[in-house]
Amino acid sequence: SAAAPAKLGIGLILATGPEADWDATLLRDLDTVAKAAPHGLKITAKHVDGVEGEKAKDAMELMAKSGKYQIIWAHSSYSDQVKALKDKYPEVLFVVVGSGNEGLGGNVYFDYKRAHEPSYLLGVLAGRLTKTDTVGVVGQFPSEDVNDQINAFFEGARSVKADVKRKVAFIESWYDPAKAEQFTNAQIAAGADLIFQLAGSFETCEKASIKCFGNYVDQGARTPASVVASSLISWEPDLKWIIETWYDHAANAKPYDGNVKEHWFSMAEGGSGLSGYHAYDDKIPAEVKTEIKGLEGKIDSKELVIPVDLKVPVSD
Amino acid sequence: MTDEPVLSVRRLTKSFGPVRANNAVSFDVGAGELVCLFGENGAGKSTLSACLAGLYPPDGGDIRLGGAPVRFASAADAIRAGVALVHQHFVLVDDFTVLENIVMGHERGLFVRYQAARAKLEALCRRYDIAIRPEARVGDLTVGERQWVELLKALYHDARLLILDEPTATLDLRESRKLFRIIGELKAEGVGLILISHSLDEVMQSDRVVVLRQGAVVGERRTADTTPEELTRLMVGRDVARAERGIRHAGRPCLAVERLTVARPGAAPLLDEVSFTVAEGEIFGLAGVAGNGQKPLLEAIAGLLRPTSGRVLIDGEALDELSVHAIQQLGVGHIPDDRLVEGLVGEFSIAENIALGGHRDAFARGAFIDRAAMRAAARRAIVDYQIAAPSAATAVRTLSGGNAQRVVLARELAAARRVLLANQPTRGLDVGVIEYIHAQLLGKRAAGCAVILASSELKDLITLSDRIGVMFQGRLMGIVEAASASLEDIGLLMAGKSREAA
Amino acid sequence: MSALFTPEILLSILTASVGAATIILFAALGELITERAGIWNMGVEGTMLCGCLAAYVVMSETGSPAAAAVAAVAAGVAAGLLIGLFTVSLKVDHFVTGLGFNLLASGLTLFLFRTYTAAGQPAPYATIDKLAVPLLARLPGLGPILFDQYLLTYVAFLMVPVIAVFLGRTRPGLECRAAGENPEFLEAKGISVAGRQYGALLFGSALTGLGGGFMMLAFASEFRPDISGGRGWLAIVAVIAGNWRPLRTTVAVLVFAVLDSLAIHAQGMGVAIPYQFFLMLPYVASVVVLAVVRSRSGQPARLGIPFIRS
Amino acid sequence: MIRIERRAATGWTDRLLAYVLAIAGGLAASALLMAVSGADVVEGFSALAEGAFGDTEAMRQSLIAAIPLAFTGLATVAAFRAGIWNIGQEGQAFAGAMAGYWMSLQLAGVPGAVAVPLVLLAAVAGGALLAMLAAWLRTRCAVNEIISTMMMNYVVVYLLSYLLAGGPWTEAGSTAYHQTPLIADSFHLPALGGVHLGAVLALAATAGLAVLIGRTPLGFELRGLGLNPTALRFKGVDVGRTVLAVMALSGGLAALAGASEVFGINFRLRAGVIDGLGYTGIIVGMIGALDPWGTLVTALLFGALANGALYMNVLSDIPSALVPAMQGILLLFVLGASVLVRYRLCFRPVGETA
Ligand SMILES: Nc1ncnc2c1ncn2[C@@H]1O[C@H](COP(=O)(O)OP(=O)(O)OP(=O)(O)O)[C@@H](O)[C@H]1O
Ligand SMILES: Nc1ncnc2c1ncn2[C@@H]1O[C@H](COP(=O)(O)OP(=O)(O)OP(=O)(O)O)[C@@H](O)[C@H]1O
Ligand SMILES: [Mg+2]
Ligand SMILES: [Mg+2]
Repeated sequence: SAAAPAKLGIGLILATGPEADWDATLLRDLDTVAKAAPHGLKITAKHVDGVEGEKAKDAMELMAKSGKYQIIWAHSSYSDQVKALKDKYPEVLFVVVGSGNEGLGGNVYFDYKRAHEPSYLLGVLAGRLTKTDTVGVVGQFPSEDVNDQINAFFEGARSVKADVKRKVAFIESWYDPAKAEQFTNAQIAAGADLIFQLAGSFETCEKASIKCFGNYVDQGARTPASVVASSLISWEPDLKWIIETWYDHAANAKPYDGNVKEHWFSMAEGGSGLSGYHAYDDKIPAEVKTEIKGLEGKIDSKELVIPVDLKVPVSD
Repeated sequence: MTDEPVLSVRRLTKSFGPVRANNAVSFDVGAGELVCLFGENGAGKSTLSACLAGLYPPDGGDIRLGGAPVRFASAADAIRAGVALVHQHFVLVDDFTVLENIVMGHERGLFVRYQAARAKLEALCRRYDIAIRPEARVGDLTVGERQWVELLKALYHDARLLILDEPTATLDLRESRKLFRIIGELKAEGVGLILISHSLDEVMQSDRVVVLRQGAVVGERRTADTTPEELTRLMVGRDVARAERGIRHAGRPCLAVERLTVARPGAAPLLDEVSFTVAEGEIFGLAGVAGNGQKPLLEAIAGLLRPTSGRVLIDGEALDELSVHAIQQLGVGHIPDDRLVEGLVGEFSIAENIALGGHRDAFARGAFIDRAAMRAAARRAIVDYQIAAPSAATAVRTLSGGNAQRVVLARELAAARRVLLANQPTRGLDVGVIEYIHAQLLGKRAAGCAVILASSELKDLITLSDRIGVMFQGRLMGIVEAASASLEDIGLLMAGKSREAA
Repeated sequence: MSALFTPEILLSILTASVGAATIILFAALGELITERAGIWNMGVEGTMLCGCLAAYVVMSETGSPAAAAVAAVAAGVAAGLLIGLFTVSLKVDHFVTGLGFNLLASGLTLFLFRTYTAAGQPAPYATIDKLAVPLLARLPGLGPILFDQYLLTYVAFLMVPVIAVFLGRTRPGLECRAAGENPEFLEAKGISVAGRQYGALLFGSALTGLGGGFMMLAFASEFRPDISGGRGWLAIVAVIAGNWRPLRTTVAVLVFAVLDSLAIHAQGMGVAIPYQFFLMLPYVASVVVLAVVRSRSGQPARLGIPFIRS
Repeated sequence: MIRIERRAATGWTDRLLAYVLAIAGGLAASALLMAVSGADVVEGFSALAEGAFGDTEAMRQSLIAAIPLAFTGLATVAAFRAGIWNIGQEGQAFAGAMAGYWMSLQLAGVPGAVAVPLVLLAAVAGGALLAMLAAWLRTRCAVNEIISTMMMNYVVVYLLSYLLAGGPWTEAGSTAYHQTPLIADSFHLPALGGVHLGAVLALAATAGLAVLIGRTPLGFELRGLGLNPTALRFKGVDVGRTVLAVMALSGGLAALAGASEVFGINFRLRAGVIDGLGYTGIIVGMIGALDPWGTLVTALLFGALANGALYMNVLSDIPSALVPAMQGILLLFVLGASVLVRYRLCFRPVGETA
């Protein structure tokens, strides 16, 4: 077998940039993984952000050609571009992430992130806490890895209060705080007293004295006044999986065998999770906290399976 | 009054690239003296006045005011030194009121003292008998009224030297007389005046005439010691023959206008039941104080204004639904009165302006523009109309006012095979070429064209026309035979008094 | 749809529109003055973005909204200076200068933001609170809409008559307008065209920067790339739609904001229309409104034409 | 005192020199920024140069990046020369891509030789129709075209969003992300030497537009319209119809930008595919002095700059955010150079008359 490699270069292709939680969490977890140095590897990473389509392809090809990057992690829908490169650079391990991709097999791995399980738990929390029996979601764009979270959230809410009214709005922008505030206020005016806030307008909830939930990162740690809890994502299992796969290939000559159907790590596997309650810890009734804890256990033990529902959600 | 002249110019020179617009020009203007600058189109008169008013820095030479040498860095310097210029092409803000146009630059503090300014302006208007509302928006005024605003602007700050660049080109006879009354008063006050005019009648009312040719002074005469003929000879370097009307060839009716009306919502109609016919080989003069419907009449015939009722026929055929282009195809030429806005595309070359309108017909070959034909036509026009321009590719924007007008004339006279609509065709032209244009108009007449000629020059109308229609407030007050018409008759009709009443 | 017209929702629609309109109103008034002086400034979006970043950094550092607002104004002025250098002094085409400036501002603010946050992003600051006018705010109906708003909202709306009076009644206002209508005229009066145009541009850009700063202070507790989100363009549209007049421009801004707010609220109503059509509504409606309402164009005659002394 | 005077004419060597100086100046300013941010300037610039014209592959990429800019640039030339401020190139490009995609759905199974021209035709028609709507609003309802074209940009983008996320073009049962399924091979623009047909079309469009503006009656009217529409009306030109024709031309050209992106390189329609091409196209057309050939050259330069910037981003340690800032700086320097080309700066003490 080949000599054990000592170095690993990872090239990241980001559609947005470190300001977006989707990308920021990846950079954060990559840092953690690199520090842990699996197999004693010295892991270096470089990211290129704000590239799409042909530009993304050119960037990936430059990375592949330079020989500095053994893994190219395309953190958005880039499978068209990867398809054009995968056979030209058979030693490079490509990863495509999230919705809009297709599994290509071979040296291309198809990673996915599902946060629907913690979103379901947030929904249950919402169902228990709502007084108006109306809960809302303010999202950015409807894509399938967002829809699954929203649908699971409502599913959770209805599991404890069957007649909860749902309000959904998409602001059609990745970040527009003024718009997000308007959409949030619109839902508040329509009666929502709990909002799953994917567009980041937590302060609006605070000013209106209503509660909200965050996603991807622990928003309650940054804006404790309004955020009850957040659904979290972690890329550590994903990164470890890919790095292990690459290492097996590089050190033990195990052929690449990329997955064709998307692969995601469940809450039990550490791919996602529920944050703590921060300031709300002592404001949430104990029995509700216990209920959530129990449900979390049931999901982890597969006793409770949260369905993945990709439909574009709509308001009641 | 001192012996020192108000203005004394020595060897003033100004060039635009290769064009030497002023070449070592020297002359004086005394206090209370009216000096006329007389010269062909493009002789450099406007350039000279612009240099005197601080708008252009001269390339060389001296300017003295009251004996003291001056050097203006800007027009403001000139204004402060007491030099006021009434521009040939108005420099006014259309979107401002008359008052705003006038006070601009005279105010200091944060708020404009409109009360005081209005009082001063109204006093000026009363004193010189000028009827302009201070609150009127300049863009809504007629060309003639704007001329008065320009003059008021100059009068507003008690100038000691007043330069008038072709002020009468846009005024009618009555208003011109008023202007000369005002000039008389200013002279009495000791103001030095420079007047630029192409009208010999006006030139002859001055004290002294300075004749310019190709940028240089070719002669200076005391008006009392000279004759119009001598001045003309000095200016063009030859004698000018007056065009003869010749015998009238009475032809078939060619152009008929029937009860033509153009109404406006909420205002008096632009045209009110106008009817007349013009025969082949006839020149139909159109007289009237500016703004009484002459322009809309010509535009309605040309298809630019849609009549509310009534119709126009050419050779018996109604123009009702025809487009402007289709009407031009019938052989209608139209010389609009605002050459720069309506007649020409300033950035286009002479050749392109000559082709304008014919670019899909005479100057097209297949799917393309026939550039050779366009250039050839332009070169012909330059020769025939003596257009002072380096080449057919010269942008019309750089031509002097009169030369630009010649481009329009060349194009429209060629286009007019059946009907020629001419609004102030000789405005701003020098005597030399006016006679040429008159000959051309008579030539069109001889060739069987129906010509409508609107002009503020009543004398020209009487000499050129066969019949003269007089307009007042959109109505045709009456038609007189030119041969037997008197200035007085026409004047009465122009004032809105019908012949029966007169 | 009838659910839209409950009192609570109507109130929410109108209150939200006044707040959101403030951002655009600042920029629109700034652009109005600039355009009346003849500068067709297409760099509103970039200028606003500069104001956003400046306000964000200063707010994060000092926590003082006043200092942040001043910083936003200063950033706007700096942007105006650069745009003026090109349009007024160098006579570069106004359109391309503005568009080029937008590209620069988008890149530069991102670069500066990342440089600033390289060592970790500061915690989000608290956005400013509304300031109810005593008594008036309690008027039924209009009170909360008009008198329970941000301090800067009152400032923006007070700027409307101030600018109308400035343009219509004062000497510098008259001179600015002359610069936009007929700069030769101004020049002939010995008044510096460049001086008036710089003045208008700097003042206008300061307002635009303040609009960006207001957005950061009132709505966003963190900066993001291109956070201005196209509002600069809407400001330009509002000036044209307002026929270059202060009051009408304000009306245009408000009409757009109300339509936008209406569409936003309608999305939560569970109407069976895809939400994208609601998002389109304000854009379609404003064109339809303009097609119906007509008046003589108040466009400054020499807008966008670099003035070159002959 | 500095005075600016219009130059009578400039030779192409002067022009070239001015632009070379400007780019040098822009690079120097960028270098300063790089040095301040602690990056390796030499490394950065060599990556930039490599990406702009390092090898044939880089040049191919630059060329591909230039194609859509050439189209939106030409669209700008057509409209702006006529004094019509069409700033809806982006929406028109999207409309073109959408119309082309719609046509491709109708033509399933039709061989490429027939399908590709029809798709392109549909795209041009789509962009032209959208632009003509703005022209119609301008001539009939006096709606300023800046407003209508800008508003239509938003409307088109939302419409596409609907079609892709929930509407009929949403890819069923897949993990769609605001995109259509892949477009069948028969609709792909054929590639010639590694570059898709769009390059040839752009060249043809440039030549065609140059001839149209300079040599044909419509071009004559187009130029006249931009200079003095009143004089045109007096000479019998139907101004409304000319505006309609010009906008159709402009919209059709912009549409080709969208079509060539979708059918030449991306092979599916997605929401972000044309972002920013519109405004950049306006800049390209303006720096190209609203001249078709000048615009083509500018588009090529912009393509090279974009590709060089990408190389710089990937191959050097320059902070990625610095790259767009640097592009902005270069742009402003080039704009400054265009002044030197058109005007002469005269340094002269106040009041002195030479
Ligand atoms: N800005 C300019 N650029 C280039 N040439 C010019 C410019 N202004 C005037 N000229 C040229 O200078 C010469 C003198 O022009 P000017 O306008 O002074 O003539 P003018 O005597 O006033 O003629 P007119 O009687 O027709 O008004 C003309 O040949 C004209 O073409
Ligand atoms: N018709 C006009 N033409 C030119 N300038 C004008 C006109 N109307 C107003 N202005 C200038 O613009 C300034 C603002 O005017 P005004 O206060 O009337 O604006 P507004 O109230 O927004 O307009 P409106 O009431 O017509 O909607 C004025 O003070 C004025 O001098
Ligand atoms: Mg003259
Ligand atoms: Mg008003």
